[in-house]
Amino acid sequence: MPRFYSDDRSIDLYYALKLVRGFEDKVSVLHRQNEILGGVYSGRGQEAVVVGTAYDLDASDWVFPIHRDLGVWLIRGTDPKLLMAQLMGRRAGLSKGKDNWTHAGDAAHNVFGATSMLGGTQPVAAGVAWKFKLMGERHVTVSYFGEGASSRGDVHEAMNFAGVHKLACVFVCENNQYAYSTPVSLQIAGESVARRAEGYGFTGVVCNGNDLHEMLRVTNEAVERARNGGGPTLLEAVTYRVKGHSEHDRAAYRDKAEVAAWETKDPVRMWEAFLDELDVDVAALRAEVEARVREVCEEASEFARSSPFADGPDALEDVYAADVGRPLPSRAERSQGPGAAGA
Amino acid sequence: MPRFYSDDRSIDLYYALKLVRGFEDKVSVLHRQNEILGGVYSGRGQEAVVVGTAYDLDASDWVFPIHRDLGVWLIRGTDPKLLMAQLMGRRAGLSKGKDNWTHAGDAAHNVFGATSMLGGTQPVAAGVAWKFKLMGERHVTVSYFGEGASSRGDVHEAMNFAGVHKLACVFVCENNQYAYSTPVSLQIAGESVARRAEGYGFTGVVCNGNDLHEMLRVTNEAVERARNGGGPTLLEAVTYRVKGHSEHDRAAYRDKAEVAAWETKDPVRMWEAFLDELDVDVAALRAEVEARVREVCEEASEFARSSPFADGPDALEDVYAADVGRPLPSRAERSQGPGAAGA
Amino acid sequence: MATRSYLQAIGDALREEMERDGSVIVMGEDVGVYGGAFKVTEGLIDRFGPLRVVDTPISEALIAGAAVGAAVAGLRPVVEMQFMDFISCAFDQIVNMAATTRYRHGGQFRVPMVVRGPSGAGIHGGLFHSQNSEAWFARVPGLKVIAPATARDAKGLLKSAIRDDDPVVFFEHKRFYRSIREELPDGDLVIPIGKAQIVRPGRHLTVVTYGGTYYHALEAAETIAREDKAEVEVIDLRTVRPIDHETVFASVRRTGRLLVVHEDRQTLGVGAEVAAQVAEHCFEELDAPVVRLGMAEAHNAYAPPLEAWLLPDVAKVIERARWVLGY
Amino acid sequence: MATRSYLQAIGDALREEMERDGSVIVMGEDVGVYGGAFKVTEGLIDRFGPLRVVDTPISEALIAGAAVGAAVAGLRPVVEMQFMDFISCAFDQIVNMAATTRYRHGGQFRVPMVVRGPSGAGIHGGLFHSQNSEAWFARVPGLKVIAPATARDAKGLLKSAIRDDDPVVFFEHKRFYRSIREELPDGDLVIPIGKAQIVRPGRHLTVVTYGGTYYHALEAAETIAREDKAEVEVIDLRTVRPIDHETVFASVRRTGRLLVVHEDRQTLGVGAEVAAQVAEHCFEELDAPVVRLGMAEAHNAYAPPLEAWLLPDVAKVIERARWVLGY
Ligand SMILES: Cc1ncc(C[n+]2csc(CCOP(=O)(O)OP(=O)(O)O)c2C)c(N)n1
Ligand SMILES: Cc1ncc(C[n+]2csc(CCOP(=O)(O)OP(=O)(O)O)c2C)c(N)n1
Ligand SMILES: [Mg+2]
Ligand SMILES: [Mg+2]
Repeated sequence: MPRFYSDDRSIDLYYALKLVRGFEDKVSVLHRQNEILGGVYSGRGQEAVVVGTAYDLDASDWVFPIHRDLGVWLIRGTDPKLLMAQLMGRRAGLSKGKDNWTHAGDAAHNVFGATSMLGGTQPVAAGVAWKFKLMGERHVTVSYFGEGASSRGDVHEAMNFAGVHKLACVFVCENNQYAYSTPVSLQIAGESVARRAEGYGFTGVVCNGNDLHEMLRVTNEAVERARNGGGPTLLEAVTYRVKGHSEHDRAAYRDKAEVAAWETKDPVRMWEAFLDELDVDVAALRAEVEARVREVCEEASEFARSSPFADGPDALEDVYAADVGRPLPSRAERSQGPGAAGA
Repeated sequence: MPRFYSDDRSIDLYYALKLVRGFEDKVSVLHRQNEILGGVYSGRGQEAVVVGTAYDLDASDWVFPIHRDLGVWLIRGTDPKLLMAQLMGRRAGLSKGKDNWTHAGDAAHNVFGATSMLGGTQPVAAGVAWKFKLMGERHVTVSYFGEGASSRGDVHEAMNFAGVHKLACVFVCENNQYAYSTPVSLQIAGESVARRAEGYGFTGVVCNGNDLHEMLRVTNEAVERARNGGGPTLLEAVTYRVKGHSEHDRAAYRDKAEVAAWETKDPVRMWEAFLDELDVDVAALRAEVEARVREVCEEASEFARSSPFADGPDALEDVYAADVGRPLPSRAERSQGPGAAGA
Repeated sequence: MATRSYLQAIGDALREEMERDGSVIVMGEDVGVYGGAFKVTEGLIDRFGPLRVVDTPISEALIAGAAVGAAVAGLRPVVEMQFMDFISCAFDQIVNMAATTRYRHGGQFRVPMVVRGPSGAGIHGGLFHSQNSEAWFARVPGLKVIAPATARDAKGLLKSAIRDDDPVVFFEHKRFYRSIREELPDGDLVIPIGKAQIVRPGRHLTVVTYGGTYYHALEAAETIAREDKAEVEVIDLRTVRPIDHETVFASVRRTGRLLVVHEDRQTLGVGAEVAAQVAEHCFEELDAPVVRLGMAEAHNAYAPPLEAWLLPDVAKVIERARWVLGY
Repeated sequence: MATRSYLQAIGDALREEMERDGSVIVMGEDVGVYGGAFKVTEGLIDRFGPLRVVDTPISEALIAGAAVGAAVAGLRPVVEMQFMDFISCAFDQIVNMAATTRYRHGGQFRVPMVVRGPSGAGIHGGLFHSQNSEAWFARVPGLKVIAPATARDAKGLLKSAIRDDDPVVFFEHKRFYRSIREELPDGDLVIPIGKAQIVRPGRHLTVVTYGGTYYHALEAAETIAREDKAEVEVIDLRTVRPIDHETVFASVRRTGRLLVVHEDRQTLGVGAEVAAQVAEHCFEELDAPVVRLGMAEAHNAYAPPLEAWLLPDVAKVIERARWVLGY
C-alpha cells in the first residue's frame, strides 16, 4: 500500500490510525451539524482492525468493508475528498449522490460497497475469489462483517463455499461486543465466531482487535496462506464499539464499568505507547499528525460542501449499463411537457 | 410411541424398519406404474435413521421430516392409507390433493410438512421450540435435513438461535454422502456437519446412521438433554442413499465399489443379525412381518387408488382461514356464468 | 380520547393485544431492552418479560420461520423487521413457508402471525432504508398485506392482523411515526382487514392511494377544490391484499375518472392491479384514461434533489389530477 | 439448419458463448458432472472443466452473490437455479445486491450475470416445482427479465443475456424443454432483449402473452380464425422487463381489443402492467374492456384436476377471447 505520511512504517501506521480516527470524528461532527443527513456509524476504537487488515494488502486485492469500516476506504487510498463528497451525497461522490454511505465502493481501489443487508457481501467476495482462482491470480479478498452479521445465512453459505474450494478469502469478523443494542451473548452461543471456521474446514483465529501489531501479523499470515492456495481464514478481531450504534444511540443499555474498562485499551494510545518505547517524541508527533489529519479533513469537507448535488433527473442514470428500461412517460406526463415530474 | 406390532421392543423395532422399507418400496413401484406422478425420493438404506430418531418420542413432541423421510410419518402413527392418498394426490390425503409429497404434515401427530426449499423447516422447528420454552412444556422438536441442505443459510440461522436460547431442538443431519449428484466432498469442507455444533455452543454427534441401536441411543441422549433444558444437539447420522436421488436418477456418477461397500451395511440386515443373536427365528419373523407389511401397503394403495381426486374449484380452498381474498371474477368470467374457468 | 402518534398507536395495539391474549409474542432485532430501532416496542419487555418479547440475532429468515413455528404451535407472533427493506432476507420464509402452510396441509394448520416494520421513503434513507416492498407480497395468495396511513388505521388494523388466523405483512410508514398525531378513542379499536375507505368524498375524480402518499392525495384534493372548484374523491385502500376493488369501482362509476397514486414505483406496483381492474370493470363509465403516479423507475436515491425528483409529491398529484380532470 | 429442442437450444447457447468468450462461466447445483437436473448443461464440464462449470453446494444466496462477485471482477457468470422456485432463497442477492450494484456505485461496476432455470407449471410439480416468479423481478429496476417460449428465442435471447452488461433473470419453461423442437439456423443467433414479437397477425383482437401460455394463445387464435372468422393478433412479449409496450399499443390501436394471457397468477402479474398501460395509452381506441387471463389465485396445486382448473388453457383463452370479440 502507498505510504501515507512517512517511510518509517511505525510512524506511517500511526498516521493511518489517526487519519481513520480523525476522519470519522470529523464525520460525526458534520453529522451533528446536519451536513451529513443519513446514519453515521462510527468505528471509533476499532481503528486497529481496519488499518491492520487493509494496510499491507496489494493494490489488486479486493476489500469488502461495511458500515463501520470507513477507514478501509482511506487505507486503500480513496481520496478523502471523494469519500466526503459521498457522505454528503454530492455528485462528486463515489455513488454520484445515489447513496451517502458505504453502499458505494471505489472500483479504482478494488473496494466493493455493501448493501445494507448485513452479511450480503460475503458471497460476493467468494465470487471475486473464484475469478482469482479461475484466472490463476494470486490476489485475495478481505471481507468484513460484525459479530451481529455473523448470524446471517449468507455468511454461512459463503464461508462453506470458500472452504470447499479453498478460495483466497480472508473473512474479518469485527466482534465489537454489540450489534446495535444486542450484546454478543444474545447473538452467538459458541464461545467465538472464529470457532465456526473449523466447521468449514479452515482456520479461525481470535485476535486482539485493539492491538495493531497483532492485527497486522494475523492478517499477513492469513493473506500469505490465501495467496499460496491454502484457503480462507476467519479472523475474529475482538474489539469494542466505543460509541453508540449510530450517532443517535446513547447506548444506555451498556454498563458504564464495561465502557470504562475498554477505554484503557484504546488502539491509538496502545500504538503511542509502542512508539514511546521506540524513543519517538510522541507528543510532538501527535501534534504534527493531528495537524495534518485536520488539514486533510478540512480540505475534504470544504471540497464536499462546495460540490453540487446531482440534478433530479440524474436519478435515472446508471440503473442500467445502456439506457434501456426507462419508464414510458405517461400520457399525463407527455402532455405536460418535459418539466412535469420525475414519476 | 404406540407399539406397531409386538410388545417385544426388538421385534417391534424390526417391524418398524420393515414397514418403512416396505412402504417406500411400494411407493417406488407405484411410481413406476404411473400411479404416483410427482418425484419419489426413496430413503432405502436410511431406515435406521428415521426409526431411531422418531420411535421413542412422545406424542406431544414435534417432528419436521423432509423429502427422504417418509418413514417418519409412519413411525409417528400417520395412517398409511392417508399417507398413500397424499402420495397419489387424492382428496383424502393430508393436503387434500394440494401437493403429493412431504409438503403436507399431519397435525394430529405433530408432523410439520416442509416446503421444497431445503433447510426451510429448521427455523420453524426453532419457533415451535420457543413455544415449548415460553409455556414451560417439556417437549422437543426433531427436525431433519440432508448434508446437502446443511449448506443453506436457514439452517445456520436456526441453529445459532437455538444455541443462544438453549431450545429443545434435536437437529438430525442425514448425511447420505450425496445431494442429488453432488458428493459430500463438494458440499462441505469441515470433516463433518456435526462439528459445526460447537460453533453454536452445543453438542454435535457423528453417529452410525445404519445402526439402529446407536441411533436410538444418541437420540435418547439428545432428547433427554433437550427436555431437561440442556439445549439442542446436532446428530449427524452417517448413512448412504442406496438408490438414486429420485426414481429418475440412475446415479451413474457413483463408484460401483462404493455402492457395494455400503450394501454390506444394510440397517435391516444389521438388525436381523442382532435378532439372530437373541435367538429369534429371523426367517420366520421376516416372513410374518413382510406379509403384514405387504397387507398394510396393499390396503393403503387400494384405499388411495379408490379415493377420488378433489374437484377443480377445491383449488381455492384453504388459501386463507376465512374465505377472504378470493379473486374478483372478471367481467368476462361473470358473463359466462359460474362454469366458466378457474382463472 | 387521547392524542397518540402513529408510532404510539402501533405500540398501544401491541401492548393491548399482549394483555388481552397471552399467546401474543413479539420477536425481532433490538425489540426488547432497546425497544426497537424506532422505539415501537418500548416498554414491552418490562411488562411481558424476555420470553414474550424476544431479542433475536440478525437472522431475518429465522425470525420469519420461527414465527411460522410459533404460530402453528399455538402462539400469535408479531415479528419486526428492523427496516422493511430487510424483509428481502426473509422472502422465502414468508412467500413459501408462511403463505403456503395452511394450503399444503389441507387446512390442518393455521398460521396467525404478523410481520411488521418501518417502510417507505422521504427521510433521506437511501437505497436500503426507504423501500416500499408491499407489491412483492400483495401478489401472494395466503398472505394479507396492510399499509395504514393514519394512527387510527395503524392501531385498528394491527389489532385485526394480530387476531387474524392468516399471515399478515404490515407495512408501517416511518415518515408518519412521529409526524402524525391523532385523537384516538379509548377502548378496543378494531378495523377490518380488506376494506378501503373513502376519506374525502367527491364527484369529479377518484384518487386511489394508500400509505406514504395518503396526505399528498388529501392535500392535492384540498387545493383542487379551492383552485379548480373540482371535487376529488380520495380513497385509501389501507389493505393492499386483498384489494377492495368494489369500493373503487363504485367510486369510479360515479366520477368517471381515476388516478392511482402510491409511493412505490409504478411498474407492477399495487396501482397496476387497481388500474387494470378498473379498466376492465368500469369500461363504459370511464370518461378519461386511467392514470397512475408512483415513484420513478430507479432505486431510492439518497441526495435530496434526487429523492425529491423520484418521489410523488403534492404538486405532482395535482398536475396529474388536473390532467385527468381536463381530459 | 438443425432440429433442436428448446432445451438443446439453451445448451447450445451456453456452449457457444463459452467458446466465444473465456469469461463466461456456469455455476449451480449439479450442473457439472450430472449436467443439471434437466440436463441443460450436459457435457459442458467435459469441455470447459470444473473451474468454468462449477458444482456448488445447496446455497442459492451464495450462488447469486458469487455471480455478482464474479461479474464485477470481470467474468460473465450464468448461474442455474435447479428450479426457479428456489430463486426465493436468492431473492435478496438478486433484488438488492445484483440489481443495485451499478447504481449505488455511480456506474463504476457493471454486473454482467444471468440467473436462469426451469420455471412454470403443467407437469404436476405441485407448489414448489411449478412457480412462475417473473413478476417479482419484473418490477425491479436494474434487472432485465426474459421468458422465451420458442427454441429460437430461448437461444437468441440467452446469448443476448450473456452478452448484456446488466443482470438478467431468465425464465425457461420446463414444459417446453423436450416438447418443443424447431429448425434453427446455423451460426450465431442473437435476439435483442426488450422487443416483443407479433407471432400471428390479426385485425380483431390483440392477445398479449409470453412463456407458458404462448402455444395456448396461438392455438386459440387458430380455432377462432376457423370457427369465428375473426383474426386474432398474438404478441409474444418475450422480455417482461422492460416490456415492449409500444408494440402492444400499436397493435391495440389497430384491433381496439386486448386480452392478456399468462400462466402466472393474474393479480399483479405482468398482465396487470400491460393492461394498465393500454388502459392509459389506448383509451380512445379501445372498443372493449381490457381483459386478463392468468392462473387462479391459489398456489400451484398438485392433483391433476386442481392443476388443470387453476391454469389457463386453450379453451379458457378461447372463451375470454370470444367474450372480448363479442363485446
Ligand atoms: C439483514 C439486516 N438486518 C438488520 C439490519 C439493521 N442493522 C444495521 S447495523 C445492525 C447491527 C450490526 O451489528 P454488527 O454486525 O455486530 O456490526 P456493528 O454495527 O457492531 O459494527 C443492524 C441490526 C441490517 N442492516 N441488515
Ligand atoms: C433450496 C433448494 N435448493 C435446491 C433444491 C433441489 N434439491 C432437491 S433435493 C436436493 C438434494 C438434497 O440433498 P441432501 O440435502 O443431502 O438430501 P438427500 O436428498 O441426500 O436426502 C436438491 C439439490 C431444493 N429442493 N431446495
Ligand atoms: Mg457488532
Ligand atoms: Mg444427502
